[in-house]
Amino acid sequence: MLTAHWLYGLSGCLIMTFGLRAVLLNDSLLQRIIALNVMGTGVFMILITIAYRGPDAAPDPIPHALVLTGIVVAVSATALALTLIRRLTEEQDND
Amino acid sequence: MNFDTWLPLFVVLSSLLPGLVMFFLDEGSHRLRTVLNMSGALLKLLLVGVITWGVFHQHIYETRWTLAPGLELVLHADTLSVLFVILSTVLWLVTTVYAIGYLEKSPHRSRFFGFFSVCVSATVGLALAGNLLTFVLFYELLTLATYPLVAHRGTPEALRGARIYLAYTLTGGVLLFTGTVWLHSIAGSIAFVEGGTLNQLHADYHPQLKVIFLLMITGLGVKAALVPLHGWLPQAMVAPAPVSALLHAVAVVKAGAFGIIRVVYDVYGVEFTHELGLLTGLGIIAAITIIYGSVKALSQDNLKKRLAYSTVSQVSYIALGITILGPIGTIGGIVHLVHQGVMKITLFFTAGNYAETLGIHKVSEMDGVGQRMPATTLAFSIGALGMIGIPPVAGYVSKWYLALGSLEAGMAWWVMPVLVTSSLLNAAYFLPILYRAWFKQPATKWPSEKILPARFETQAALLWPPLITAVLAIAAGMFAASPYSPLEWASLITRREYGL
Amino acid sequence: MIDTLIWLVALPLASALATQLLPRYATAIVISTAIATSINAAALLYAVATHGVMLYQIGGWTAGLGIALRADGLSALLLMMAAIVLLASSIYASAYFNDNPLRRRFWPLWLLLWCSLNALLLSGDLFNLYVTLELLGLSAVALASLGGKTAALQAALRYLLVGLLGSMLFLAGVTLIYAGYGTLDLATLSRVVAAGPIAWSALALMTVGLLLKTALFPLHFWLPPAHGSAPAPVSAVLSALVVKATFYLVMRLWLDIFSEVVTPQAASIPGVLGAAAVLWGSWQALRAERLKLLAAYSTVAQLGYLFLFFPLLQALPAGAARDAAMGGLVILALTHGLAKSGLFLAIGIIQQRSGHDTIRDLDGTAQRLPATTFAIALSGIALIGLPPSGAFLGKWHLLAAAFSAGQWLWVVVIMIGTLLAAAYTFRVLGHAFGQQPYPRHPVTIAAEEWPALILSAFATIGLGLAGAPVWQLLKVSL
Amino acid sequence: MPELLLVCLAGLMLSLLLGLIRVLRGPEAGDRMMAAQLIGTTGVGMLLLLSLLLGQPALADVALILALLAAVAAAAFSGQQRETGND
Amino acid sequence: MNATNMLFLDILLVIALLSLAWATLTATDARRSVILFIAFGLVLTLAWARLLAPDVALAEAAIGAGLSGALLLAAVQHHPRRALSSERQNTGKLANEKQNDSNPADLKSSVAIRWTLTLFCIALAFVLIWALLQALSSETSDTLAQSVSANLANSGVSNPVTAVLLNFRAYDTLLELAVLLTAVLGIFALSEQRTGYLPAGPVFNGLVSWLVPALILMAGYLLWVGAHAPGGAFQAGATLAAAGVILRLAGKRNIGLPVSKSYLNIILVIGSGLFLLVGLTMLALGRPFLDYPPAMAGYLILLIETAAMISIAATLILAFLGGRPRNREDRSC
Amino acid sequence: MNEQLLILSWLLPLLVAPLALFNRHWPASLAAVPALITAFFVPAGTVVQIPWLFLGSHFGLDHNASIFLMFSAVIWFVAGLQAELTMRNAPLWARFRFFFLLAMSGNFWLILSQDMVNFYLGFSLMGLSAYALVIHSATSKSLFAGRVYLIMTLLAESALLAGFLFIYSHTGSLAPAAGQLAGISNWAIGFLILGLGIKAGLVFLHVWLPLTYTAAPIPASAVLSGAMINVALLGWIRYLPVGQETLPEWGSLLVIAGTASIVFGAVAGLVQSKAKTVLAYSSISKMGFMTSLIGLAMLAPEQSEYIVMAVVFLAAYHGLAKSALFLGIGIVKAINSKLTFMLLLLPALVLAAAPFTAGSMMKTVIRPVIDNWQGEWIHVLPILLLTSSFATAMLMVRFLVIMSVELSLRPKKSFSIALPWVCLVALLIFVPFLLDHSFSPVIDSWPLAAVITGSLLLLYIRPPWMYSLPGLIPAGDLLFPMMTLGASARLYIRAFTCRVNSKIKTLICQLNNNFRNLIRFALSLTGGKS
Repeated sequence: MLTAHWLYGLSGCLIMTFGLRAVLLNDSLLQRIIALNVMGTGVFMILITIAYRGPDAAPDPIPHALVLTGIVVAVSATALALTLIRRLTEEQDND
Repeated sequence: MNFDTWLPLFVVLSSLLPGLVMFFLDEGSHRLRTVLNMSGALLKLLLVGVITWGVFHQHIYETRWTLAPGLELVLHADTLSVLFVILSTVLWLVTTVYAIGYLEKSPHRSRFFGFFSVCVSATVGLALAGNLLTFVLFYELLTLATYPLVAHRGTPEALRGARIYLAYTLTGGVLLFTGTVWLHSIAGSIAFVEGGTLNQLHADYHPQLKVIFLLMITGLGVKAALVPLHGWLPQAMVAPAPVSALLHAVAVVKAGAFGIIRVVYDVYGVEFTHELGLLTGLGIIAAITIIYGSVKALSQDNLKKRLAYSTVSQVSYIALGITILGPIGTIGGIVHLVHQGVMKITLFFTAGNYAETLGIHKVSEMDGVGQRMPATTLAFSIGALGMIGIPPVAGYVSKWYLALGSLEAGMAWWVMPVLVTSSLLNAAYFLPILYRAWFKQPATKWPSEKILPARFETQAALLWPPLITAVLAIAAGMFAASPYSPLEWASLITRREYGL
Repeated sequence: MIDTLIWLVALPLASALATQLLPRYATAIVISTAIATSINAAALLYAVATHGVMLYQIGGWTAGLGIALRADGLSALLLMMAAIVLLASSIYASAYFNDNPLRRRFWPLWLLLWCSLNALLLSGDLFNLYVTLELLGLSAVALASLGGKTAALQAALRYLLVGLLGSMLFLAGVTLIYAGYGTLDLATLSRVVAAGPIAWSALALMTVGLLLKTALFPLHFWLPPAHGSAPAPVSAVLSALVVKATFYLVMRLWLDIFSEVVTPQAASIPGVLGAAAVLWGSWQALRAERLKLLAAYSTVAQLGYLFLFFPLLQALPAGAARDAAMGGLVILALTHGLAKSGLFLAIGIIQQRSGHDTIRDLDGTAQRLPATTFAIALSGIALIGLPPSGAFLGKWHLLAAAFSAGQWLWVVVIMIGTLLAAAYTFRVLGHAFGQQPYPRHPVTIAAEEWPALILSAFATIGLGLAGAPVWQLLKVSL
Repeated sequence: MPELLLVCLAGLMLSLLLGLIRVLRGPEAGDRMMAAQLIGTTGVGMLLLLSLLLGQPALADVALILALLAAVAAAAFSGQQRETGND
Repeated sequence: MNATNMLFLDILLVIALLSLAWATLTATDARRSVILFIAFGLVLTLAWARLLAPDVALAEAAIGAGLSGALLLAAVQHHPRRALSSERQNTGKLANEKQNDSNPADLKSSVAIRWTLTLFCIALAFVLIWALLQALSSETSDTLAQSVSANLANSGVSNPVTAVLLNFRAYDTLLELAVLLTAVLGIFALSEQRTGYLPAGPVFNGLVSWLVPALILMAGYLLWVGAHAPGGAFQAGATLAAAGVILRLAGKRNIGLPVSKSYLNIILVIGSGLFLLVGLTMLALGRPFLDYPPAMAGYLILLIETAAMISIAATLILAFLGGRPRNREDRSC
Repeated sequence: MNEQLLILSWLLPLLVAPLALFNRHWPASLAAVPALITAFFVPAGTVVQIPWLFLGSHFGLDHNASIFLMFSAVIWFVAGLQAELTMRNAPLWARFRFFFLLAMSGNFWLILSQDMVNFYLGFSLMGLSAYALVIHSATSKSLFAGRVYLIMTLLAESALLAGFLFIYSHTGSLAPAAGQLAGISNWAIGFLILGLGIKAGLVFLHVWLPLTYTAAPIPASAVLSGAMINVALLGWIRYLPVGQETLPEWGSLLVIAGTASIVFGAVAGLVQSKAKTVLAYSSISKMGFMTSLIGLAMLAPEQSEYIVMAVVFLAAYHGLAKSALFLGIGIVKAINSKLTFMLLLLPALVLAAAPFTAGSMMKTVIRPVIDNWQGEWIHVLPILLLTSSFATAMLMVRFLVIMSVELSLRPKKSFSIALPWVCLVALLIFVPFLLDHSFSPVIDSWPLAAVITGSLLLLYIRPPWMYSLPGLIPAGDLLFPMMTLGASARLYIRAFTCRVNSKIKTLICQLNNNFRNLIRFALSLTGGKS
């Protein structure tokens, strides 16, 4: 087990829980979306950490592929969420 | 796979299918609906005739259908089920005629007759049920199909009545269901077997069996209107008269009573029930119900409510008969299933006639109605006298056997007073009606009299059914000892139950 | 034959693209796709019944490296249910959105939802499941937001956030699994998984994520507004299928893949939550003022029943009793799916005709819309669990399992829940039967009324009387 | 050679740290954005260094993209005035 | 490069990441949050690079740091107040909608619940770390990575990540494209394009004039290079989308996207459509779905990637637009 | 033929009853003709079994039944004819006829039935139909009388049924032979005594009787007092184990109760102001005597044969005489001639067992009993006899006194309506002579003769004190204190239940509130809005 595993794995977990806490507790919709993204990042970090095999070994490509997919999915969701928020505020302005 | 295998199913379907078709009929297609109704009823009668003959000659009619592993839908014709099936089939035929007359020109007839047929199918289904699961299934179906009929008029009272009806019956249904599942998990699949099978279970299960019995009887007691579970019955009287007549006087309450018979005789076995010490409790409740219902009926001015409380009281005779250990009491209970049905349906028909023709809903409005509607009132009188237990109307036979059974079983010290008190109370709430109807001078104007073109006192379709059922009631009493009477059939059932 | 699996995913996807490209022919495309997919699902069901588990390795790569599609009895049944519900809802929607400009937006999303559902039910790969979950979530949110009103948007947004959070937690669990076992393939995983912190925490993460999406009490808060404000066909599918899909995953994980890992204590957690859901959901449904909210809360309650099975299935030893209970669980889920979709479709009709769905003001509905009221009644029967509905059999087995496992508490919960369900169902019907002047010849659109009726009837009569094959099919498992 | 690179890396790390502090402390949004840009620029440098150090030429591409996209973010931040249209 | 030096870098990056994440999530102002998030994304790119995940780093740089940032910034700027307003206020507006359920906003206001959730998160973190460390320290089989490299030759590409994405796990990617499509359809369903920007000033125009071509060029490069080196459709698409964003900011109304609905639809659909078509063609050829013939694999992947890039780019731009582009006639009325 | 006649006897009245509703002209009492024929021409011992009817029916004519049928048929026939003649134009005549025929049918039915179900059936048919006869005039008095009658009749029926059930469960036969009755339970005996005791107007159970007889139209009173009341005796004879075993407790109970009835009937009857009421009390008194005789038969089984014979005879002559008296009231009231009054005197004398009348045959009948008596109760019988005769004589005097008042009041009507009655009186006087050739009127009871003579004197003088007595005891006597008692008890019970009710209601209300608060509290915890 590598130091990098320790460091990044740990921070991945922490970032994820930070994100989770913020998703649960934050009032602002936008910030919750950001928090979700942060949380996702934490998960991705864990994945990338798993893939890491040391400075000289080729990393496992599968988690990388997974993370790539994950990023795209996350950005899609974020885009939809942001549009929803916008539409909602418009509706409320109209009311 | 032959005709015998499917016959019980056909009996159920013969009313179910016309019912389902009727839902989709246009309100105006009166004739087609009538044709469907009548042909269904007659076909059913025919099929039931075949079954009756066969069961008498020890043929086996059984439809099986697997619902899930270990859960089978079984329709099985035995003597007991045939008794109930005949009752509901014959009365359905009569009631259909009555209902056609009663609901003439009223809205939503397609819906009404649709549900009506479904109700009858459910009743027949639970009569033919060959195991507890099937029974529960049709039992609940009956609840459901009755609800729209009670709520039919859509007035706030009707809705309220329907709500109360449901609250009671569904609660009962849930209890019954729970008990059934519990029993199933202990004893496996529970077919109705004459004499019951549970006595073979290990004694460790006996406490559980007691609780299950309690659950099931409570569940069935709701429909059988055992006090204190009877509250729905008077409320459900807001339904149109044919509904009160067939369903509340016969199908629904009988379903409960029939269920109690099944549970006691064919699931637990009456001796085993007695061993568990459960019969006495049931008997006491039945006795309380008999008295309570009669006392309540005394103070009802609303005719249908009075009849409803009378039903509460009368149906418990069946339960009482069950609790009387020994074949004679059993005969009394079982035969009362039929007798009470025929008599009470007569009463409800006539009550409906009064309401429909003259707008009479209250006992206090009935002064002299015998002069205006003699035939109807005659039928009413016959029903009422039968309820009191005066021969030759059928009621006396039941009472006779109940009392006799209690003597045999050594229970006379409390059963007889109950019977006597109840008979007197019956007289006390029926005879004043007869007095009013026959001997008092009519009021100058009826509450809301319909101008009828008919030759008779009311429409023929309303008049004949009660007369027919009244004749049936008398016949059942007069020819009680003849080979095809309900009494003889009840004796046959009892002989088979007790293995005599 | 085996291509059925991929076609179940590919066809809706292809049609989604086609409807986007050719909006003019959208309805025809959707209906034909719906029919074809239903036939597909039926074919799969038949194939599973006759040939056992179906496996399809996409790209020809062995499972693990590639992604495999798998169908066993459970997934085939759920696929079939999805097909039925979606077929009916599609027909319904074609009338519902008759002239509405929204239909152009609706159809592609609708088909994408279908595609994602099928993909999810067939997927044999954990990460692929994550992707399908997201696809499902996003398409569901997009559909739910079509309601357009502030409430719908609000609900959709909440739904989206919850969905995202749920899938993220699921992904975290998947990550742990990959870290611990180096595989994403479900079949491989079920072989190698062992009790320990990795399995526990991965299962916990995935479960919490899925439960969020499944709306198990107390994570149900998002469901009533989302299901209550979406357009009717969408609500139908959301309540009937979308939550079911995630529930299917929970089931897969707990009862199948991680069954060795789960302890009785752990299994009692979903049980307790399920019990709470039953009581709370039913109670809220009883107090709801709008039909749709009622239906939505009823979903919360009904999902609770499904979770009641978990402690029981855990407690029962493998054998006939457990198989029976398992069948009960599935048939309960299937019945609820069909019934609830029927209910929502029916509510949609009422809403369209009368312009509202306030329960208090439903008087005369039975007169005006008899078939619709009948559909509501039928689905109500299934929701209560009265015979002859499939839910009756489900509850039977639930109770039976509770009795055999000696876990009496659930019995009480089930009884109370049933009564509450009856209360809320008949509260609606009571109002519907109320008196009101009514037109003699009510306006009926067959395409709208029939799907609701058929779905409810299927749930109430079809599954109840012809539900035995479910148990047969469930014997075919991974 | 690696030593030189390492020294550079250290410098960039320092820069990153400073940027980090500024980003975290603000006070104005503009300050933060500027600091973020600093991080971005530093990142470009670091990526290039890492590309050499780790023997990963692809990281140069990353650096390029980072540079370009950071500009996009900055552009987005700078906030083009919106049309006052039918909003 | 020795471990100690790396350790310094690692520690710095981890500290930076953690503090940025924390700051992002606890910022009182959404705008600040967004900026911090962008910074977070930038640092994250470094971390990915450090962990030898250049593909991810590319994607992060393009999407995480760039496009997400732009999207969020646009959101903040468009709705400076509302976007920040709490959900509680929003629900408060729904006077006619009686909420039977307990409102989560109410829940959150309770200090006790705040703490409970926080404690829960802390516990979760510990559990996660515990489990993760267990997982990392145990000798897990590396069979999957090995089989990737073993089958790489047959995949048609030499970059293992691309191989995984577009061959071994192509199905995932297909669905992922469907997710993108869903998102953009959802966006369409929600609204038309939002108000545009005023035409840019000369400085900005200058930026546009070199940045856009560079981005387009870069996109093409990434697409091409993806086959054997880090890069690929997503990164390329995102880069292309960035160009669109820039154009958009410069007041270009349609960013070169077709106004015609059907053309736009084709662009949106082409990624997943072509992908699906290729997959189904294999089916028609008697092969399993998406089972490319090894000889053709490279070309097919390139084809798919190209189409995917177009769709991805269009999708991302439309996401930024927040709706379907409107033509001028629309605006005039 | 005999069998058919047997069935027709009770079936014909039943069948023609509905017709009577529609045709008011032909004489309905002709329906009694088959019964008459049966009684006189069908030999005793004829049996008809109808197994399918009811629980298995068994009809037959034994010796006792034959006599009962004989006099009952005559009474019904005559009363019916008189009703036709006097009431034809009265309101509700059709209804009266209808129920008259039903009651007639019931009476014949029960006489002819040999099984308990049919007996019970006839009993209730008769009893319930008679209700309609009682309330015929629809005055408040008759309605009240009707109500009391109905309640008591129903009680009687219930008790009878219960008794029958016990018998059936003991013997296992619906038509038990006399021998089978030995050893039946005390319950059976008790219920039979209770049920039929009501019918027989045994003291304490008699309250309905004076009211009813007073209220009913005259032909109805005639059949009530002449035919219906006697069925009690028939029932006892048939179903009590008379002659099968010694039942000292029950026997003495009946003797005591009978004696009490004799005395009470006399005392209460003497102070009545209405002729019908006096006759009613006379019936009580007379039935008391017969009841005592049955009691004696239970005390001394070996004597039972004679006693039963005596009872049957007494029943017959009492029935005929009493109905003649009742019918006479109507005749006298309608035709106030000396002749009719004199004719009325005849049945009165017969009833009082005056010498030279059929009544004095009683002695002949009782004599063998006294002669053969072995037991300790030997002294009772003559005393009873004397008391009864004395009481009857007094009552007859009282009756005639009241009737004599009527003489001066009424307008004259055609004598033709009196024809059936005259025939009846004639029958009463002469038939015994025809039947029994050995009959010789004896004058061996000088006290009785003295009483009768004195009474006739009294009748002639009419002292004023005789007019101050009436009103001391109202008709229905014991009923009124009992009713007062019952009413106050009901009031008390109602008050009590009201209190309990309101308490329970308050409690439920409280519980309800508590529950509602609990729910509210729970909701506030969960953040929902109530």
